[in-house]
Amino acid sequence: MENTIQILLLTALSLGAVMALQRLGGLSDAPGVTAPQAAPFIGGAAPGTHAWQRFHVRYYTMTLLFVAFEMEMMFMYPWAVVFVEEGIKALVEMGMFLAILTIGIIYGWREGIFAWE
Amino acid sequence: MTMTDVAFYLLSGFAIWTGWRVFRVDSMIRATFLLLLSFTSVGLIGLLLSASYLGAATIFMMAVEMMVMGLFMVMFMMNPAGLNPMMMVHQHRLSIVAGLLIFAAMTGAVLLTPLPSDPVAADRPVLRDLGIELLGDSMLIFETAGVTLLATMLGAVVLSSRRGRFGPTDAGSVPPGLSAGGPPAGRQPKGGGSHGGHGGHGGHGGQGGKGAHDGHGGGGSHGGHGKNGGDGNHGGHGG
Amino acid sequence: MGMSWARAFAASGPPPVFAAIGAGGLQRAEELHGTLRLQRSPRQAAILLVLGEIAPDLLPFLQRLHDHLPHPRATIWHRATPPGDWTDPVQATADGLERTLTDLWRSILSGDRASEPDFLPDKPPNEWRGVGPHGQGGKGMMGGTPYGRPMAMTDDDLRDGLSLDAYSAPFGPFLPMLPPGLILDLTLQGDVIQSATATRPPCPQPGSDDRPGDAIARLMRVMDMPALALRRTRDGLPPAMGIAMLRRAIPDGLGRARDGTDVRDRLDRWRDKDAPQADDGTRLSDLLPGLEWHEAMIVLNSFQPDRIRAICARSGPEGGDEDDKDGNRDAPAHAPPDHGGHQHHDMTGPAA
Amino acid sequence: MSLIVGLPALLALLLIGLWAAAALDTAIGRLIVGRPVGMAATDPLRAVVADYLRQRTDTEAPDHLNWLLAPGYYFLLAVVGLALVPFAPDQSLIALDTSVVLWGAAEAVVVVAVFLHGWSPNAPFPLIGAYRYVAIGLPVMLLSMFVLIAASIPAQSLDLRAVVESQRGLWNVIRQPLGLPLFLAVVMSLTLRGPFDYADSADLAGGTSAEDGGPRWIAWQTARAAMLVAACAIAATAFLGGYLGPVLPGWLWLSLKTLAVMVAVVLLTHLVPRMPVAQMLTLIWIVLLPIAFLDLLIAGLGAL
Repeated sequence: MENTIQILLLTALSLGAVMALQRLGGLSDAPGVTAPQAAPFIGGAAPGTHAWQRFHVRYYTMTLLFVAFEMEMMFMYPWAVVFVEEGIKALVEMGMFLAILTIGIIYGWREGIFAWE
Repeated sequence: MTMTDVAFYLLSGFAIWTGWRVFRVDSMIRATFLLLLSFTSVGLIGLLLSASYLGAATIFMMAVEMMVMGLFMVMFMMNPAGLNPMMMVHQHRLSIVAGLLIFAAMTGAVLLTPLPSDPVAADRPVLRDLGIELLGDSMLIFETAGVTLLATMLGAVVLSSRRGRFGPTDAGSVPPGLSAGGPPAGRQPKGGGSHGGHGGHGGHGGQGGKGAHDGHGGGGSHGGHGKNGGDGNHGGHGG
Repeated sequence: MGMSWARAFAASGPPPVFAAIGAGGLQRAEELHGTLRLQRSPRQAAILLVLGEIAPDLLPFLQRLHDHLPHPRATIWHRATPPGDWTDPVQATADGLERTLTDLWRSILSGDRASEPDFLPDKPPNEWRGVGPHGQGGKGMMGGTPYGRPMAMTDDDLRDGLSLDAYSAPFGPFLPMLPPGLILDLTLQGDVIQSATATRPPCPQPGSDDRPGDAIARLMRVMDMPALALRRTRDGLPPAMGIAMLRRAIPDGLGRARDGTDVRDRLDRWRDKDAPQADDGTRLSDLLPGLEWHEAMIVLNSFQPDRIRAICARSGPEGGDEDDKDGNRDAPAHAPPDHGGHQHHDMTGPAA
Repeated sequence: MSLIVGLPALLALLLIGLWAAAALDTAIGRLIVGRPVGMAATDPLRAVVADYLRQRTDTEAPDHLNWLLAPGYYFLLAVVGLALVPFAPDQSLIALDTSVVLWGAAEAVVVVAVFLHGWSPNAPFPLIGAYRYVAIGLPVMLLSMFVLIAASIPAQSLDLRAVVESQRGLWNVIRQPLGLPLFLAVVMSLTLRGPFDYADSADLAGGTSAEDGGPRWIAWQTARAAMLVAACAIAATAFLGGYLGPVLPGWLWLSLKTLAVMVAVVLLTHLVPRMPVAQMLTLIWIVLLPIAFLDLLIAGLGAL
């Protein structure tokens, strides 16, 4: 309700301010950006191709493990709220849950997924 | 109209507009993060309607998942940045009909179902209720979810990691033939067949030096691209 | 013409400088890190500081670098001779550098001195406007030269076998994290180096070899400890605690040269002020392929200027083929990038 | 808290925080070098004005819109984070009962904003920086989730206001000693600093901001400093008792604690080197994540 409207307002203000900072700044009398100015900086040499490419991500297996793990973390938020009420039962249950998932991490580690493929 | 109504319609409109833009832009990254904007609007609607955990969690999860999806989209799509304009949709007539039908069915279901009216008190601790449920009746479901996620992790590692304790996982593997019993498809492995298991690449043929980048996938089909079967409905239609 | 208060306020601060280092300028650059505001990229600099003699073959690169700077901009030559055709060059003497810099900064901000125009013609690398069905110079999905450049194309990979795009480009000669003057032809897949050749070795830096403190400082700067890199204890080295932290962050066995030393060993020699090591015939192809970018930069900064110069001199495009006889099977037998990569086999390729 | 009072207060706090962040960075850097601190308080301002007066540059065929928006997103996330921080009992600009989760969401979107900032210029160094950052930014988020969930356990709530109130007896930094150190790593990752700066690092000539000049550069650096302020304020709230403290007014306590965390982060930035990314990835999953488990266990046992 009210908090969402506040978030929307903050969004408009922040985005507006930062975009204005970038658009209004700069020399008013500067010449436009020329082709040699726009070439990407790689130390003075000129690249042959565009930098955008089918970028070879070296950690993709890790991201899959991460997504699964993160999904699980979402259960922990409501768990934290009732922890004090439920006491030892909550501790044991979450311990089991984390133990199961730790197996996944250890397995991934043994398979070398945290190294750069 | 109250402020809440205004915010609701604004966010809904934005969610629909960004969702539509996903299919109109050329860049995979733009498409990915437009989808994230759409989900974020939905998450904010959740916050607006007092589903504060669900709303925040939606934004949280979707940001992470769209990020990961973007990595894979760029990895496996031709022309990932959309430097050359392209159509992101295929089979227009079929998809228009299918889309309209699904829209009608879902709208009908929403409008015609007698939805229960069971308002929850504003100060009801829903998050606590959820926690009690997870530790009570649904405990088995919760732990099963843990095992399922473990299976997901193991499956993801097995399927995508090349390096393993026992050497490269694709050692000696041969891609299947294009016809039954035919020769293996795709690029031939060089140097002892240590990497063979990536198929297709049919859509863009040879790469003959820097000047000769023409003739790649000009037509509608880029059937190959064996690594990303699931994404096959994007791309194509260059000219 | 007076300046507006904003310009005057800006001019009272230190000018943002990008240093293009030539022959014999490295040691001076190390001193200047403490006093000037040296930027990492020319996009954030207003003044291009040419430090050391620029060989004629590097001049086109210097001009391209110069054109990257946003306006208003200016160039200062320090311990360097500007070429004859450079219009109105500003030269700074050994002890007058800071003074010249502040004066120049003030005058380009106030407009008393006009911003330097581009050297290179305002022409895209390939003509693209109005070319092709969409007018952006491209053809089909991947073809043509959209917005002036072709797209990168797929190639085999030496780590996980996914044949994604290979990005080939010459890096250098004025990159702050590379030895000055080195032009490194790299083929990257993602951030992993597939092949490396030095099309031009680094500039000679006489007198830099017996300064282990500077060498450690350069390594620290690459690993983002710029403040500690500037601090020197009485023995002329950065603080021992900082060196110990640095050593711990470097993986064991990284960048093993042919004489068996890795980056840590070389760091230890600097710390203990041992004599510089003799050259052992190492090539870039022994060191770089298979490394991720950050590791590669650590390795390149773990050699003394003379030694990395020797390594690069024998890693040129011609002499790169003979490593295979050393049983170095992991080194890729990649063609250099100018050959356009290897030949793809498409679906009609040979069956066996 | 109503927006009319809260927004100017937030803005004032943010501006002072931005200035403090820039001055601290300069001053601590100079102290470590062993030079006089000099005009550390105004030098960053001079640099900002100078950059503001310079030409806006572009690259060939960049993603203009996303390049313009990325610093905006980053700044917005910092502002939202700061708006979730309670200034006084029950007083935060955004009153939300799941503010811990929303902050987590903001952390997730930071990865997106940094990635977009590196992707958009269509240049090699920003691109490599962007991809490398995602590798570290994602798993670091798990650490943040664990330590913040641990901090929520004694509060029995995901509301930062309740988290502060639960520390009336004892601050979380003592009750859960592993939380704050781990969160400092998160702060450094969120603000692209020192050992966790895989996006804007020196080995990539500035990484995602290598192509930023003039106003773009200021926008990105401002957003980065704002994120430092916000993340440190969250750290002060979750682990150092936020506004709690004797004699002085609550908002002053909060500011002082935020400043203390900022000093710690800036010191770490300057003193700790950055290890290669694969080593860091292993370190996070194999060493830091189990420590986060342990933190949760300590928090749980303490709350029983």
